[in-house]
Amino acid sequence: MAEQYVGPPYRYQKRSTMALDKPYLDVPGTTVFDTDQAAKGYHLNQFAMSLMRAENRERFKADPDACLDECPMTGEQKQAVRDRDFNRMIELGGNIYFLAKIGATDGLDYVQIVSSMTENDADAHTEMMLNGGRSPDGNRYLHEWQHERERD
Amino acid sequence: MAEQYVGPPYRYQKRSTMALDKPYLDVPGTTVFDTDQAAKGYHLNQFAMSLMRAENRERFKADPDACLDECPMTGEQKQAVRDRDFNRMIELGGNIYFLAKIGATDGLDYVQIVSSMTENDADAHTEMMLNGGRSPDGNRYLHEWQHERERD
Amino acid sequence: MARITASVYTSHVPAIGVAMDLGRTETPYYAPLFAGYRPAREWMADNTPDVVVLVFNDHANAFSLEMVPTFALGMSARYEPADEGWGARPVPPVVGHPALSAHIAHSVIREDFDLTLVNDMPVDHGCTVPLSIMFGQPDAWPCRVVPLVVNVVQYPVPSGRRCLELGKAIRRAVERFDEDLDVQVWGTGGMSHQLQGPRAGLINQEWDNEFLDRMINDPEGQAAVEHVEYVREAGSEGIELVMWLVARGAMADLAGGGAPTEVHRFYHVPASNTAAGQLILEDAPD
Amino acid sequence: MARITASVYTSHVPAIGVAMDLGRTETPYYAPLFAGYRPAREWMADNTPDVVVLVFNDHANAFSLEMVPTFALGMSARYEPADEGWGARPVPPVVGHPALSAHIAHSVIREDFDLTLVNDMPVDHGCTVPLSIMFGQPDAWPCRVVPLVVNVVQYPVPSGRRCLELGKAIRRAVERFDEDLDVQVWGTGGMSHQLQGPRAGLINQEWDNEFLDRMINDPEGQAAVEHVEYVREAGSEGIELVMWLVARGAMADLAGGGAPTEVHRFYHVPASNTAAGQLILEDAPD
Ligand SMILES: [Fe+3]
Ligand SMILES: [Fe+3]
Repeated sequence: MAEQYVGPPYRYQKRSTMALDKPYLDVPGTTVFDTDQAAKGYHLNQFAMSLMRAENRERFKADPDACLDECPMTGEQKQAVRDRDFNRMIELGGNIYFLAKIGATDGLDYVQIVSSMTENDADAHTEMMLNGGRSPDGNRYLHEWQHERERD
Repeated sequence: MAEQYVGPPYRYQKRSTMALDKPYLDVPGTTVFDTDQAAKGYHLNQFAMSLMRAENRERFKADPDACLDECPMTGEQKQAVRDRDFNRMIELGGNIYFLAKIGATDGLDYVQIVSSMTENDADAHTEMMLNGGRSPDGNRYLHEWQHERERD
Repeated sequence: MARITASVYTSHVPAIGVAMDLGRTETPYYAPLFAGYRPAREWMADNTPDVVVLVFNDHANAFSLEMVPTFALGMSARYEPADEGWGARPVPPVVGHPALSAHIAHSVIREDFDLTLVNDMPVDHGCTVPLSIMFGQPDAWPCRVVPLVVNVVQYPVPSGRRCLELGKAIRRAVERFDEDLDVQVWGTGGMSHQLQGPRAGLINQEWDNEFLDRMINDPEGQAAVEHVEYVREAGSEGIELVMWLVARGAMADLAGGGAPTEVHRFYHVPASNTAAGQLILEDAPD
Repeated sequence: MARITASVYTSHVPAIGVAMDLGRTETPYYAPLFAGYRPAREWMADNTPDVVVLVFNDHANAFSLEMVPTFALGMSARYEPADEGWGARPVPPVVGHPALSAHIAHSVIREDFDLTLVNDMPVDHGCTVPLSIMFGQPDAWPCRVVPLVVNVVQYPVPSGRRCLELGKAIRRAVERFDEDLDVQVWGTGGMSHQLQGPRAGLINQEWDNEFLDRMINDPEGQAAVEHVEYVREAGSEGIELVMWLVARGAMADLAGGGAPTEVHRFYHVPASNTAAGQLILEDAPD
């Protein structure tokens, strides 16, 4: 099974289910970090985690390409890191808690990192949160987002 | 509870039981590596495990004191390592699988390491093993060894 | 003998720690949140335990992807605050209780919980932010901590039922511990939040409040709820709420005793990307 | 669908690997041991599985004292032989089956086994010596391996009962796996041996042979035996035998099916400090 859909604001592709029962695949705009994603993103996440050390953060800021070249990530993963495209990193097996250390290295906080994956910038995201956050209504099932696409 | 007894061939002291149920404390000539021993022997064992790396083995052979001084072991533990006194290392929280790497660094095999803790040298130990090993009879309970001591 | 005196439940949002560390608790954004926490701190000042069994998840700080333990119990005398990428929080080290850790390990592994025992680890905001929320900014934390780290990051994660049962086993272990100690169990994380993907920012106030209700009145029912409901209704990181069930499992009513007393309940949106919840349940007297 | 075809039980003494690696299998010391292994190798040549779930313990090679998992499942595509202090064994890398690993992880964690999932680890003699014993010295191992690492080193260790139940859960997981695979479960370690202290060298032939009998006829009874009996009767490292119960738990008779067929049984003293045992049980046909 390979399902494709477009949800705001990113083009987004679901993985095949393989042998595992994955009821969480029909939640829109959401990638559950499971063993398949962990296998895919192992080196990406381990790289991100290396940025826990101040000296590694300094090195990565000074020479990002040198750091990325040392790491056995895929070319796509490296490009997503260079682009700071967190949605793409997550698609490629990243997990937000690991990836947040890339944002931390840039001096970003969680609101800035998280909002970059949505239709909002950080200010609009903060405003949305102050107004009670994103409603679950219309955001529970894939088909709700697919309908939205069809209406567009 | 602090029990003391002497079994062949080493003077040997049992630990207090603390709050845990430790039925294995009444097996003679035997130290079960439990969480208390692990806490006591943490740095000793981690040091021994560092000898998995060939370069660490070379360094330890070249300058044992420098290696030991870097490690936050107790002075007693360091002395036991210097003495290659495996019974003493085990008493101080070592576990045989970790400690074996100290023996490996010296080029010893398991028979040589293990026999050094007994009344036998390696040849006599091998002979005992060829003859069926140490019998469990008389070696199951502390009191069996204490009686033996009293007979001496 | 040791005894369970209360369970405490709280979100552990890193931004809450940052607000305290940077002195921003009285800003318009944070003042309502910290006002809501005040009764909990006052209660805690009068009810400081000797030890907290603090249930939280690691956020890629103590554990890398090399090894992912379902349940990891800290065995150490001391745990340092982790540098999570922004520098370590300026909070005191966490002082452990190795003897109680060892006792819990022996007791619950004998009851078929397959713990990973951790002899050395740093602790991240999952552990230090709840301490800051409950104790403020002392020079040293006023109690010891036994950290229990639950995997809610890499699926498969443990079921709500399994978490509740582990809490019951922890109660049995504590009650057999041979030292006169007041012990609280804290369940942390949540409430609804999603930190990733185009759906990030999801908050479900209705679901969160029903969860709070069920934590008080129907923990066994809540334990039957599947992970996918947490993800769908409370956001991908809302799954952290299963950790509250460990603390709830340690209450007397689930061991045939009386119902706990609700001494505090608070809910606030937002704290950064997250809905912040708080609950204190005092254990029924013997 | 995948199916369990047999369970295999064997000691994993490092010296047996050394004897093979150094070409000493025909010396007077080792010839009787390897003669005894011959029927097992012949059976295996005709019954090579697609995957072995290989149950063993790590001996301070993959896991340091930092983290001690009760049950750790390897999730990787490849596992390198460890350098245990004497240099790495000159044997092929172990090829994993990540999809089956992931399936087992999801299945047994859902059944309340609190696994630690390991995405990267070397494998020591506990894993490679059984492969050498059963397959000789090929350029590549003839099947894939899912390593299951059991803590039998730092107490508390899991009970025999828990190990047996894990084996049952692994059978259920394998039978639900959506690929046509023959799977064997191997339980390794033991038999009686003690590698430390003045009592080192203990061998209990009577107890070992009764253990072999009970592995065939009364695994549920054997699962009730306490750790201290293993230590007292079979030596401190004899506790490794609890791992045989994981393999035994995967047989059909414990899931309501027919009794397994004993195709091979062998016992020999000594191999280095250890009593070497071997057993092969074919699963009952459906
Ligand atoms: Fe969290
Ligand atoms: Fe072994």
